[in-house]
Amino acid sequence: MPIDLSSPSGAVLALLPELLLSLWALVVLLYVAWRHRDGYDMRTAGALSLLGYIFAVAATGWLAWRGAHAEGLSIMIALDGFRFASDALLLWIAGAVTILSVRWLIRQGILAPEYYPLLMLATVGMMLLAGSADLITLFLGLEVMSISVYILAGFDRTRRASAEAALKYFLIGAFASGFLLYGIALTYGATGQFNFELIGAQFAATPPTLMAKLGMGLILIGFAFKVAAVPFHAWAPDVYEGAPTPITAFMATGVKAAAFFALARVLAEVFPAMVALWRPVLFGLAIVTMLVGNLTALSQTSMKRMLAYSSIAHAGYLMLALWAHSDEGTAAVLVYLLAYSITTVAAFGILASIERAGARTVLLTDLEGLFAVRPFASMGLSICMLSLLGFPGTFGFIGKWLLLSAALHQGQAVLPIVAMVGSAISIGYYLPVVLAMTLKPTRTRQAHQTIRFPRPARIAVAICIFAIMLFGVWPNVVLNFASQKVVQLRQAELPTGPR
Amino acid sequence: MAAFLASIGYAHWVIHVLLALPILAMPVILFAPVKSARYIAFGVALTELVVGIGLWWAFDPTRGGMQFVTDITWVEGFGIGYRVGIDGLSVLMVLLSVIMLPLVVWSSWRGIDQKQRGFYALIMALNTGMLGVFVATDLFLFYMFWELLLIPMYFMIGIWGSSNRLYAATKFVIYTFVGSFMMLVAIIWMVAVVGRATGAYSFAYANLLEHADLLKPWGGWLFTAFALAFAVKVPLFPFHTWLPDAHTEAPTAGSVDLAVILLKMGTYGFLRFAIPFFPQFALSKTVGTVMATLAVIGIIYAALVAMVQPDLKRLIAYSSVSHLGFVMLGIWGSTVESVQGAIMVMVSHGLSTGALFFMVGMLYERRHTRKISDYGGLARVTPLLATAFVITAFSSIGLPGLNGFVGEFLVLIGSFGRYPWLVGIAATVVVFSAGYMLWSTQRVFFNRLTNPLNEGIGDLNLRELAVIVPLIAAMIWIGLYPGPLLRRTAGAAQQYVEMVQSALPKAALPDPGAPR
Amino acid sequence: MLLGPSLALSAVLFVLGVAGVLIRRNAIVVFMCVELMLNAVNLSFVALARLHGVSGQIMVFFVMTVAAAEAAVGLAIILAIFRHTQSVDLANINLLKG
Amino acid sequence: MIQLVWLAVLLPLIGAVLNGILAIRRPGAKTAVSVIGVGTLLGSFGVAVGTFTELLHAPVASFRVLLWQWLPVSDRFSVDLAFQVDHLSAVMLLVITGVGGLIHLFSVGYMRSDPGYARYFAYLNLFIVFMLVLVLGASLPVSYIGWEGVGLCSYLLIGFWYEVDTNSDAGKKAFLANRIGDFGVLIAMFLLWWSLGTLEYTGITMRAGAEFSIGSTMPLLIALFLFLGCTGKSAQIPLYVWLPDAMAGPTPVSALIHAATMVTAGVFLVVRTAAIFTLAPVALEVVAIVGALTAFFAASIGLRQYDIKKVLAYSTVSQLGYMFLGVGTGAFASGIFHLITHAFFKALLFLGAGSVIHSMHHALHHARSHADAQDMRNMGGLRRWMPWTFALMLLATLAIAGVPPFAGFFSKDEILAAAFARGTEQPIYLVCWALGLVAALMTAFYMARLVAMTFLGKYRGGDMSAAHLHEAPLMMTAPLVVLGALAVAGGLINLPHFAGGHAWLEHWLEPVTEVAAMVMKPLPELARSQEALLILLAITAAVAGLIGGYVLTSRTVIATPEHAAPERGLWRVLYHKFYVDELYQLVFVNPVMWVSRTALWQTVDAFLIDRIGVGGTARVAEGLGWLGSRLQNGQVAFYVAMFAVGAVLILRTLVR
Repeated sequence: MPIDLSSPSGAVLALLPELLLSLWALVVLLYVAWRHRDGYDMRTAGALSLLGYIFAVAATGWLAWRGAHAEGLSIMIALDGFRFASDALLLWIAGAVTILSVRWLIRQGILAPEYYPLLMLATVGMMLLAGSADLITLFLGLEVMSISVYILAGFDRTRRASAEAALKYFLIGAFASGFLLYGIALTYGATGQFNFELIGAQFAATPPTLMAKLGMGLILIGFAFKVAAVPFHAWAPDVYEGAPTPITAFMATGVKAAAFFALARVLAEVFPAMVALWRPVLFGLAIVTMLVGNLTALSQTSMKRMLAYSSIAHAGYLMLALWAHSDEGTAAVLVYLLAYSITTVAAFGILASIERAGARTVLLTDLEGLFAVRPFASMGLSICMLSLLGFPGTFGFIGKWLLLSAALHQGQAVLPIVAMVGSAISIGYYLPVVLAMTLKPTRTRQAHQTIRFPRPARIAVAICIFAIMLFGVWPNVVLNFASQKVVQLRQAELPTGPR
Repeated sequence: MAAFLASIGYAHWVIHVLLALPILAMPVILFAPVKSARYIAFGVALTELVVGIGLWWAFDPTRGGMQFVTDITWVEGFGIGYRVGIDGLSVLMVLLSVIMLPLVVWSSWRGIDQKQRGFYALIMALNTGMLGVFVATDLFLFYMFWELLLIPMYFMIGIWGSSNRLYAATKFVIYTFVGSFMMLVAIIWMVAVVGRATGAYSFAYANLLEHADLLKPWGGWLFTAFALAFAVKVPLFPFHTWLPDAHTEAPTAGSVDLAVILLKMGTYGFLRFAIPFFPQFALSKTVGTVMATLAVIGIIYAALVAMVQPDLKRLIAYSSVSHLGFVMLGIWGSTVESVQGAIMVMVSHGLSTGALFFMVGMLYERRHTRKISDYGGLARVTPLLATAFVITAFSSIGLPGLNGFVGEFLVLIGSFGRYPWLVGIAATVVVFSAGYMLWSTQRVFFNRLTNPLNEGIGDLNLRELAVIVPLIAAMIWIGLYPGPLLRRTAGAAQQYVEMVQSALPKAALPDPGAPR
Repeated sequence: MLLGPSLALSAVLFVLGVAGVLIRRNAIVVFMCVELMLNAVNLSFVALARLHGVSGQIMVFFVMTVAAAEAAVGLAIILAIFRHTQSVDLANINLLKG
Repeated sequence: MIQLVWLAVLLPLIGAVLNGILAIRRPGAKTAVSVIGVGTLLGSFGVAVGTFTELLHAPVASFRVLLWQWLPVSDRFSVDLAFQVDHLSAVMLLVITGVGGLIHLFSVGYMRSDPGYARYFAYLNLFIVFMLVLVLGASLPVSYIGWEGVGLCSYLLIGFWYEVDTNSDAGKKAFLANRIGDFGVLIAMFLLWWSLGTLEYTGITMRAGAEFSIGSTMPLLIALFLFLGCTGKSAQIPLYVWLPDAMAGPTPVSALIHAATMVTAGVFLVVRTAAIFTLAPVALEVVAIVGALTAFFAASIGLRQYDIKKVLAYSTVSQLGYMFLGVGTGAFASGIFHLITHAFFKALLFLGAGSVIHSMHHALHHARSHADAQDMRNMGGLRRWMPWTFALMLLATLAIAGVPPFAGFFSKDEILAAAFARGTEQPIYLVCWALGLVAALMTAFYMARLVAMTFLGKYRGGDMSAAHLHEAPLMMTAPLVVLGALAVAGGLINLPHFAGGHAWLEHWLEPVTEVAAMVMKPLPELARSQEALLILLAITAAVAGLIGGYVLTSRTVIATPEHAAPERGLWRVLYHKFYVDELYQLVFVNPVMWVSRTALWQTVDAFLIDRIGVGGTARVAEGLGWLGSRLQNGQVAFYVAMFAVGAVLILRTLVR
């Protein structure tokens, strides 16, 4: 179904999922403005917002099913398989986080149903970011997402940690936005265009000027902040620890995924001609990120903080796929982010169930002996850890394998080796979690008696765990989907690697 | 027998049944009543044995290459397949695994008194993993089995192990995982290189082997990656320090499986993958000498260290390191004799060390100590156990007429042509091995019975005899009449040596088979 | 055409903003510096729009809107933290670390 | 019968298995055990006799009896489990089953009251099995089964009374010393296969001459490594130390294994591989020198031992030295001849000593004395109570001392004569001859001392026990009588020409040694007068030794161990066996243990690899992680600074 994006109706069609979700967010907002008193209202708002995600998924599915594509130039928003795939991924993350949040918020005494519209708006921002075909959309999407997440990070405002997390995230995030914006300005200055395709064509035609290089560099810095690449990562552990746990999950998966999708698109469509310039940057970032993330995670005692560092390391792994700059790389980004998001959501879901109201963050030692009391939860968390580790038989392994393949097929061996060194280090902090839960005895009689694992969350987590194992040994569906031509980004034909 | 097996289509389903049965039994065991767990496990183990033992007849040693081959596409487009097969290099390992399974289950009958369901379920998972490693002919599949094995072993050591179990379990997993992480990069790299050149991306072993020439430019790196994984598993000096801890802390079944099967996966990996893929590098003069030297250092070093161990299980663990050094030496000896010998050492080390661990386990069940100094003079109260232990000890130190000798002798004589000095040094281990084995035997079973706690312990019961006697019978049988085993591996060994022949530098001594 | 000087001024303002963020410890001042960065970029956009056409100016409006939204959210967050610490000194806001 | 020779092996094997089962199930069924133990051996002896008689009339001198393929590895390497029946193995077969049978019989009486009776016979039968495999094996690997197997049985039997720590220690020591030798045999096998492509004795004998030139390195290496094996098994310098300790086993075991059969395996092996040794004259010289030195050295230690079995043990070491001196001179038949005669008289001596110990033990036990039943200082005057034993021991003493016409005289004289003859061309052999002669003198001396201290003079064990002394039962004396007859008449099998014989054994063994003889320079003929002089010298030495030993012993007052004055001067050195055990402990055992424990285990394994290597890596990773988390100090300013540095770095990379 060709869509003319220059006509208003075409634009509405192309933005249908985002529009639906935004409108629904407003509807929910209206509802919560009217009723925001007790747990029942919280639950209703959550359920309502889930409906919004379902609408958006349906719209995305419809567009994908009809084979929507831009007639002529993609103006403002991309219309390709990659956008639909990334939208689907982001929507599922948002939905899952919503499910995890419902009971958790009530239990923590956070009775403010504005949470859900904000989550939806953040999702809209993510979708815009991931689907943008124009630097303006990119910036707007980024800011919509960021501003919503700033609020969400500080949502538990009665806790100082949450407020502090919001402040840190906000200040450094705004600072980073400045860099990104300056990069956009310089890129605009160098080409006179905001549209990805047009800029790409411009760069392909002329050698990069100083302004173009600086512009690209600043945009890369902006993204490096969002994906929490070292040395732009420093906010992540603090914010992850301070933010409400479901929001941590949301940031670790959704925000990161959206940023990666956008970065992949920008590198593939805007800067393909400068591949020789940005590859070394990614190379260095990836190595430092993988090593610092994994090493620092070793010395953590708080689970959330440990997972924060681990997510930094995973950002490093993902850069392998971006470095590859190939269809395999794109497929790897999709698969890896899916695997990573499933695993992380499940892990945070289980952690959220262990947290007690108002208590400090869950420490590694708090998990000791969990298996004896909660065998399934601890088995689930163990499987998550193995999947994050990239252990064969789990979905995480499939993702990691694709990443390594993508890089190796481009003749790059150093990054995969460093990635595996990173994995080897990471066993040093994933394994103790398994060890604490399954092999150590409980500290006290009363341990783990306060765990509340509400049914919706339990089902969501169970589905995630099942998916981790199923796709670990039967990844065909996912792999075939991700390696279809239709979900790939338009890669300019370039002389790359030994291929 | 062969005709009967053919009539039931044995060759078509045997591997699948062997792989699927234990893993399918796992949930059954987990959800069955606690009391019945071990019975189910034993039943499955026996079935596995009955099914697996048919390989002895169904395997045709005269045919080269893989048999019982299955090749089913698994992940299309990525060249991953469920590819399995058995050849002369693996047939004995598969047989050993299925034979050990019922013994392992049976030996845990009384010793495991808590969390039985989990234990037997893990044994089942372990068995599938072990078999999988030996039958996989797809590198992706192989890597999966290779790593998956760590999980059941980890829990087995971690939950049912003795006092220092957490340290040992962690060390085991981290050591092995860190060792093998580079292998994944190497495998993908190989597939990428071969795929780029031939246009077909495939993880099939045969495909990669056929185009091994294409890998030559990166042979050194790739071999190193593989070698690291396998060397840790073997374990080759100096990567061995996980083994004493893991062996010592694991429950009997774990120790036995570790010794009998898991260690062999390393040497099997060298024989199957690391060397055939990169013979020019692996067997070059420098690398060959380094590896053979490490093997010999391992042989002597471990024997010496074993001598002074105060802990019986630790002692046997170090003796394993020593024995596996022989396998490595034989592999790098690269003659038909030495390779055959290496395979024989793999089998006989499995039997004798397995039996030793079983017996130490039986002692442990009685006295709850592994310290040698806590024993002494047991021969008077447990004559059967003492007899079995002495026979096994002598089998372990390579007394001719028992199984240990066959392999060691073949390894040494086969490797002598290439590494006369190293073999000469390695052969001195006959003294040291006798030293640690006899000394420990003496301190446990002979001398005066001084500790009154040892007075009351009972001799082997029928169940324990049923575990030990088949092993001892096998030791004597292999020691005196190893022909059937040797013939089953002869073809594969011959083929292997021919395959790597071109890469071999000239031996130090001329071929004794040359016509004169 | 004052393109060169305008861009240079914009760069100087941007760097000043960055320096302010680096040096100042008061959360509100830091936030003002971030606003300064954004506005520096706006200056670039406006200048470049003279060269490339109207799209740059459109961008400036978007940026201003976003900056306004950020200001609203940001000040609220600073207020929230002030309730906890009775201070907006960033040096005191280090509960989360390690 | 030749093709059925495996029966001779199978029968004792069955016996061993049956007795083994009885040992665990019904240790009390002593009659059944005796019948099985002795009966199977009798059967074996029958097979041996049958084989021998058939071989006497057989058209060819060597038969190969194939049992099954043992190690069918490849086209070029395949070892059969096959026996080689020829003139050498047939003789050995007879000696082993014959003497073995007698000793089994003796054991029935000697071990009667031991609770481990069945186990004992199981081991003893198993020993015969392995010993027969050793001598019958058609190839080195097959012989090696027996070679190590006898070591195993020796280990088990020395440590038979395992509840005494020193017995177990002695067994372990024996096995370890043997294993050092076995290492040599292994290397020799490797060298042989890689240079000749075969490990069969016939193949080695055939090909060696064609492949090697005389005096080249390869045969020298092979021969020396083989001889290392022999020094282990046959207790020669430097590995002889285990044999005296091996006396911890039951006395019949000492007779069978540590005197008559196992320890002579080294001599047998040299004769078997004579083709290699003759190609390496230097190796032969080494054999002769080591043999002569051992003969001398061990005999000198024997002069000052008090334990009756220790004296005999050193005597055995010394006599084995003679055998090696014999084969080292190239007089292979003489070596075998001495082997056979020595088997007779030394078995007799040990069994006699066994009777004495048996009696003494009994008597001391009844007197509730804790005195050592084996210490000769507690004996004396036993002639009164044990006349038979005394008479037979006396015969054996004369035989070993080399008094004509007893068996030892002929065999020993032949060796000395051969050494002297060889010495006329290679002076080094003259030294060997001289050492041998002095050793003969000392042999006579310590044997006379033994007899005098044990049987003559006054009984020193106290009156309480004297009442319980008695002659051994018939079951024990009967074998002694048979052995006595053999010790007297054994010389007949190789009666030299000057004594009117035809040197039967030498001719009989010719098919075995002919290849070697072709390579070897024949022994120079000695003049009649020289020969006579040598004989005279030998007899003089023997007689002088005997008289000297008797006179010196009977003149001194012998104190019981508890009242004995400390030894002085040279005696002390001899009494402490030249401190060789202490030396070995200091030079070999302690360093090895130190290296194993301190250097390898604690330093390399636990510290370097585990602590520094593995733990260090982990610690470094943790340290870096700690550093990383220090960077995470919670200060926004610092985070922004990191951000800025990163930004500058990236921009620097791009704009260069």
